[in-house]
Amino acid sequence: MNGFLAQFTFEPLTAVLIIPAATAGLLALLPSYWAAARLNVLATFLTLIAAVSLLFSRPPAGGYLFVDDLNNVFIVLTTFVAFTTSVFSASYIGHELEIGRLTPLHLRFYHAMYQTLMFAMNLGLTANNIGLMWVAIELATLTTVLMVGIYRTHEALEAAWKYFILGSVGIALALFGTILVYMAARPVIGEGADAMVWTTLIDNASSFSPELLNIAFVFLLLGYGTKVGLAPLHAWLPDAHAEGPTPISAVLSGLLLNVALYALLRFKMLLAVNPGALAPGPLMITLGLLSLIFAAFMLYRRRDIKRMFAYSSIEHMGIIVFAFGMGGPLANFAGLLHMVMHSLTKSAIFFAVGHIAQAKGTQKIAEMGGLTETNPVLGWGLVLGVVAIAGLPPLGIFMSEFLVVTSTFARQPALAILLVFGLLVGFGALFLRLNSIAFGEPRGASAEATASYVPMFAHLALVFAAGIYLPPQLVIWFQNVAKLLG
Amino acid sequence: MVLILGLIAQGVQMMLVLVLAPLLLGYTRKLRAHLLRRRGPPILQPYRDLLRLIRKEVVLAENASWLFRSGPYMIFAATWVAAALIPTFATRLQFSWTADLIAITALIGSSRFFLALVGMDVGTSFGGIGSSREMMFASLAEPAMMMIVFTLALLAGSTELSVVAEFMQTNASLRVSLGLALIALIIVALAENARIPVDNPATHLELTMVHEAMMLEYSGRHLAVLELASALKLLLYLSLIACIFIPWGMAPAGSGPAAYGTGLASYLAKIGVGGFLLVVFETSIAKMRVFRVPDFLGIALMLGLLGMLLLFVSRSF
Amino acid sequence: MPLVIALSCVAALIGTACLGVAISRTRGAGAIIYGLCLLTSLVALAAALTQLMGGTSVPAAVTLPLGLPWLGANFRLDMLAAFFLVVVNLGAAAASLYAIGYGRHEEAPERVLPFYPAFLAGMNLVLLADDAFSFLVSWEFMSLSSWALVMAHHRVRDNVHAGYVYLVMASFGTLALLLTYGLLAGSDGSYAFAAIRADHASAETAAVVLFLVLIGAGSKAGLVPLHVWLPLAHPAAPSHVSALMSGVMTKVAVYGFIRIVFDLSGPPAWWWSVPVLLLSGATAVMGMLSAVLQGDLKKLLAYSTIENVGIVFVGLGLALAFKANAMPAAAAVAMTAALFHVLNHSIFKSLLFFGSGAVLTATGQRDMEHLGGLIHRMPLTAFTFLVGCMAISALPPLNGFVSEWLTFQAILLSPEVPSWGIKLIVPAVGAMLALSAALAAACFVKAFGVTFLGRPRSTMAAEAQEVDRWSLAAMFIFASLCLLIGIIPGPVIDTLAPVVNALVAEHMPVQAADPWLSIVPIAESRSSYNGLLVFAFITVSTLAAVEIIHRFASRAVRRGPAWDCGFPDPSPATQYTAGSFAQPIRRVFGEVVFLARERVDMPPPGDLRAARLTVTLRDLVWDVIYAPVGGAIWFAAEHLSHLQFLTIRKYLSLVFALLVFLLFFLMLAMLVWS
Amino acid sequence: MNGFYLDVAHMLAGGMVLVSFMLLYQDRMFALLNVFALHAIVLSASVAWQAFIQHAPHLYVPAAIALVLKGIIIPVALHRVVIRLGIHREIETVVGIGPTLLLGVALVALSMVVMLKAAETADPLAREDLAFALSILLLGLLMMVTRRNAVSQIVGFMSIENGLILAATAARGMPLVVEISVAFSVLVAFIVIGVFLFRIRERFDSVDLQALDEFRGERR
Repeated sequence: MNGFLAQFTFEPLTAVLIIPAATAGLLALLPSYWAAARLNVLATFLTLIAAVSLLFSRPPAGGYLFVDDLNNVFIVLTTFVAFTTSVFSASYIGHELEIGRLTPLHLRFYHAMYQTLMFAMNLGLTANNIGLMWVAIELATLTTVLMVGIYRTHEALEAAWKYFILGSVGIALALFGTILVYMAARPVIGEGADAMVWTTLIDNASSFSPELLNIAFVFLLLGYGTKVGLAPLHAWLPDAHAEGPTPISAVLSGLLLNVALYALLRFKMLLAVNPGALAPGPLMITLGLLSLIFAAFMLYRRRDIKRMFAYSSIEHMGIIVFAFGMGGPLANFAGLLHMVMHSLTKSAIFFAVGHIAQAKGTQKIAEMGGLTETNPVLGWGLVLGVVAIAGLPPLGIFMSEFLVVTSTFARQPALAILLVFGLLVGFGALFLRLNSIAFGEPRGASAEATASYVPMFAHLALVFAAGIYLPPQLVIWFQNVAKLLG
Repeated sequence: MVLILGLIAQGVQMMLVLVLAPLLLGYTRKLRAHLLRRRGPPILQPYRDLLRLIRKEVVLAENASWLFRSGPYMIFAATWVAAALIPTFATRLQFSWTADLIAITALIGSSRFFLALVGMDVGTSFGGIGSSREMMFASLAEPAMMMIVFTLALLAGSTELSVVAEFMQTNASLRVSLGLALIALIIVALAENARIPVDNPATHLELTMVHEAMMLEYSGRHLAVLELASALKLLLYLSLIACIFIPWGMAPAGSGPAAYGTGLASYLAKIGVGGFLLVVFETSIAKMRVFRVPDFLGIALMLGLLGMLLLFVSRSF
Repeated sequence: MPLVIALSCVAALIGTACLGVAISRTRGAGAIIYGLCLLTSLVALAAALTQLMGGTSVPAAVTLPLGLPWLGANFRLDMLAAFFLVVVNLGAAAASLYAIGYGRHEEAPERVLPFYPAFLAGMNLVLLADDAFSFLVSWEFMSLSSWALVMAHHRVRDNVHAGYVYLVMASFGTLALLLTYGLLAGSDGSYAFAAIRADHASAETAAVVLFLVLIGAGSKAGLVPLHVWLPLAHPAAPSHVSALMSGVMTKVAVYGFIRIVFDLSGPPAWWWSVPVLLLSGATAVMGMLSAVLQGDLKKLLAYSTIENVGIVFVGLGLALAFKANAMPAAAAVAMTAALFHVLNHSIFKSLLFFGSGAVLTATGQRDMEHLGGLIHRMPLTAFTFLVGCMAISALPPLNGFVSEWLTFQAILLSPEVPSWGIKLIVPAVGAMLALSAALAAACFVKAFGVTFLGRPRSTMAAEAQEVDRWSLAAMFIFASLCLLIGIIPGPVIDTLAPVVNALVAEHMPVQAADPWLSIVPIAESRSSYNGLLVFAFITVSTLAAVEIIHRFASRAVRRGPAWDCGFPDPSPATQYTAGSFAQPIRRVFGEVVFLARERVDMPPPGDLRAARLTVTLRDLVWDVIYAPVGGAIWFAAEHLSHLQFLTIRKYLSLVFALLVFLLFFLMLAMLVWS
Repeated sequence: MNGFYLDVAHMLAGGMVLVSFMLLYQDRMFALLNVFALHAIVLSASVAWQAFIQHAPHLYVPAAIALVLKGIIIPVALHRVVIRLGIHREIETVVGIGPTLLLGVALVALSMVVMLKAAETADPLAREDLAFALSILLLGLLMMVTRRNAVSQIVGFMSIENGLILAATAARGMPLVVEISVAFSVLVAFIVIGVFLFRIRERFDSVDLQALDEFRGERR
């Protein structure tokens, strides 16, 4: 316990955790929606600053918390998207209050949960203890369950219920995996907390029992893979995205999936170090490809716009997991880049979709049409977002897909062909729907959207810039991470 | 000096084909009439017709465009140039390298292109029928012609007619490909000149017309120019067959007037025989239905392709 | 230096695109944007020409710190790129000039103005790119911006469909190219072209590369059976964009093919030319047959683009065959023919699309069945369109003939090739080429005849007005280029020499040395052609004929009703229509190729019902390839979609099954290991 | 001495597997809840025994939680819920009980082989406990998969948890066990499920998940 507290003397790292936690408490007490939304933005902004400052002053690894190149990527990304989402949320949730979908009490709950979620995710990312990581991810899951169900409609409750049950089973599996890792580590490191500290684990992983590690990885893959949304463990994901408030969809797709992925990567690194263990690559490749192709096909028959983009998240998680499964400096770099780009793009898309759904008063694709005509800014924003998510240049995702496909084709042509097949099928579906949403004769209600476009275009601008130019510092950083990942 | 002589020889050839063309027409008509046991018009009748047409006033349709009025001259010019570029009495005339066999084919194509266009200009149904069918025939006849060109070019190693003729003069031997090419060329020539069995040059029955239908709206000098162009085209094809398949007697490059004289005599003889054979063929066969023509031309295309394939393959032995 | 200028032009175009976003809704924005594009294209054209004419053999290269970080964005201007830059910027300049006038009629300028400069920039960048990443980014950027232009008139249902098919096919092609570069670059990811050039791919790799390039570049160029998007997308865009897409963008695809196959993937194997030749022959014939049967003017032009791409690829295929068999002189002829045709087609196809755009502006119609008689109302447009029709039908003395003639000459050189396969294929390809050339003439007689000649078939056509001066200027410039290049092709061939030399290590004899400006591919005894003299002869004999006949002939001209065998019908509906014009050809070819069926519904005597003739055509490529693929995807999507509706228990079962499977797998693995 | 400790631990853990089978065997709701209470009690005993032999007094906390919460409170609460909501007293199965049991035996065999083989280096007690825990986990999952009623699925899920806590306590010296067991069992199993059951009750007449599944977001 002392060690745990001792961590909090390190400044930025502490701030990243303390600010959301404290704000969560504050928000739970704050009755005014207006003030709460602004406080929310402020808190996420401060967290972002703290996260960025982690880049410059990095504390040494402690028993419970630590920061290295790998999780720093995730932390900065998380806090950034959390910040922009809170800006988006301020304008979005206000509208929900106006039309009476949510009450002020709900909103208080919502804001508090938002910060709790941020805290949980940051804790999961900075945890140096695999048990703590598990607890944090579990907490993040529970908060999102509550937020998904916040509308209390049949569909929302059903989605939350489904998410909850499947998530809990995932959590259970992950815990068993964590215990097994501890069991594997104990004979080498000795009893006690040290055997769960990741930095110690990775140093000694080469002498762990490979068989135990293998079994542990199977459980962790299934457990955290459920959170990542890998097919066939994905079932909660589309409904949770579709039925929850849109900011939560953005956070789920943009962040929570990443956090689970991060956990998976940490354990993958353990296995990679151990010579006797099963190579985790093929397993991840298989699940990645399966998710990609499955989600690509699922995109075709979607009638709900948010559910469609949720499937697109599954697709991209598939690509990312595939890339990390392939391994090697190029593929790892590509996977990391893809993850960042996907987070930015997908949350931007959800921002657009949220406003579109508010303007049209529905989430049904059939009742939208000709958006570039009726709401040009939103329409073109969506077009740009879909163009980006479909992997077209000059936006960032193209770069990562380029690297994944080319590096794979040189090594495993058959896999690359499957990958390309999945990409193409998904591409076809996305544009089929985009055509009917953004173009053609206008359909459905055409209310003016009162929206803040800044977060959406900020994300898209970043994605665009990344597609053309990556700063060398960032590249070196990512390359280090890619090396870390092996 | 050499240049001037060359230019003169070339000029003579140009004029020769122009003068000879109506004569050939008159000759074939006369022959045909004889074979049909009629007396027939005098041999020089085509010249008279042309003169008479030229003197007549032009009746233009109200909505005829500038293309309609200038078309006949372009058709005539393209045909004339093509005809003048085919060696008749001598090979390697001054400008014989201007256009090879492919270009000559394309020149004929140009005149056909314009003919089909002017057929559509006034906007009558007969004009359209003629153009449409003419282009359909051409779409088969032209590839067939190209196949023939290819066959000859592969054999002689050149698409220059003079070179081909010289090659045939010296290296003549019976070859299957050549036979196939000859038959194909005859078929193409019949189709291109709107002769029986593809078309009937003498018909004025509306629904069977192809060539005539396109010229239906023409009168006066325009018609005269078009008629002359048709006559030139007939001569062109006969000259072509003569030049390629019976090249003997043609004067070689740079030879004196005597050689040119024998060349001319042999040329006239060849055209005479060719015209005779044409008439005999025409009188012994009936005209086909329009949609039998593609099969007929298809045979030419197949023969041409076969001839070319045989050559391609035999080259390696 | 030219490279820097070209890159600055690209930057300027991108800037113009941004400007387009900003000002597109203001008045006069079109003139500003298109004017800027025109200027930029002219500068780029000049730069490319200096490189091509007087450039050094060592190409300039520049690396910018963009794109893939460890690679940078590499750009290089060699002779091949310079030639294609000329083609692109020539077309772009003319299209911009045309659009200054044409663009005024645009209903939704905000959907055109921002994307037009971006499209130009994309095409230029593809040509300059010197690494796989920059190439693909530019390539797909080009597709994307042109997609946006295709979607400009998105309220038309067909356009949305066209845009969809286009983008999916473009993406398919790009992914194929992505795989190509993946193979060429190897697992260490050496994406720079210099590195790819340096290590030659193995034979198997090269074979796959060829296959993938045929898909990647071929789908963009419109090779059958990857052409389906082209006749949908090209006509859907505004006409100046159609001109660019058909005339220029397909050429960029050709560039991609040449770059990869002739430059990057090492020495060709003997059989490489076989698939290329087969596909190109099929493309030429299929494209033209479809074009003949079209009633939509712009669709007809788009199909004819497919044919011309086929002709270009015949040249490229022959060049491959010759190159593989160490016949550089012959390869030079074939390559020159292909590149020459690239240039020619970009000119006359743009010209024709300009003309169709003029017709569209004047009448609001693309359907030829509603046009007719425009030669009276729009004489200048009609004239330039006629020149374009003649050029594309390969009639001497215009430019189209020269390149087809060269292609035929290349075909005639092929018996020297030792390989049997090629020996058998080339004659067939020659026949297909000849067939398509003949059909092209029929097609453009129809296009011109039905659109411009005859009597107007609708009031819009009857009241058409000649288009503005900018458009006319663009059309006249291209029409004169058609003639100019047609009568003096020698300098063009000489200009192409360094390009060809770089690709097949040999070039055609220097044409400037030939007397009378004639062109001689190999030797004068083999073949020669003199466009200038043909032109002179035709002109002289036309003038002579006119002069002589007018001297002797009666000058009397009387206007009267059309004769029409004595049965003139006042209704313009009795004219031959586009459909009826194509009927004989449809009956000859269509029954096989398109399974064309005619059904006549003739009422019995006494019945006053109108008789009906219905014709059904089937697009076999679509029916046999695309429809089943689409159906399969839809089927799979439909059936997988049930997975969205399972109960939680069933989802859990999936998790459970996966867990048990993996554990079982582990158990097996452990038992086997121990 | 050691042998005796081990035997008892072994017996208790094995007992849990046995009780898991009993859970699978039940076809009446109340019986199921009773057996689940037994499951929790055996877990509690097992954890307490571990606390004793590992000299780890903090492990008595999870033991107590298991006993009080899962052995008494939750079964009673569920019992009342079933009565109050008028839930069917019979358990609907997907696969018959016999085949389920057979499947369960196969799963236990699988987990034994996998675990015993894998954890050769671990001490025998932990090894066997891990194997039993895995068996319990798989059996719990099997129960969730083969039972249609929400209550039995919840019970299945809680038996998975029990297995996990068994594994966690068997892993000698594992930190955070108490926290995990507290967080997991209390928070997850009861409160949230309770909240949801309540809400579902509010909206629907049944917690039967199939009825809930009728309301699909996207069914045509």
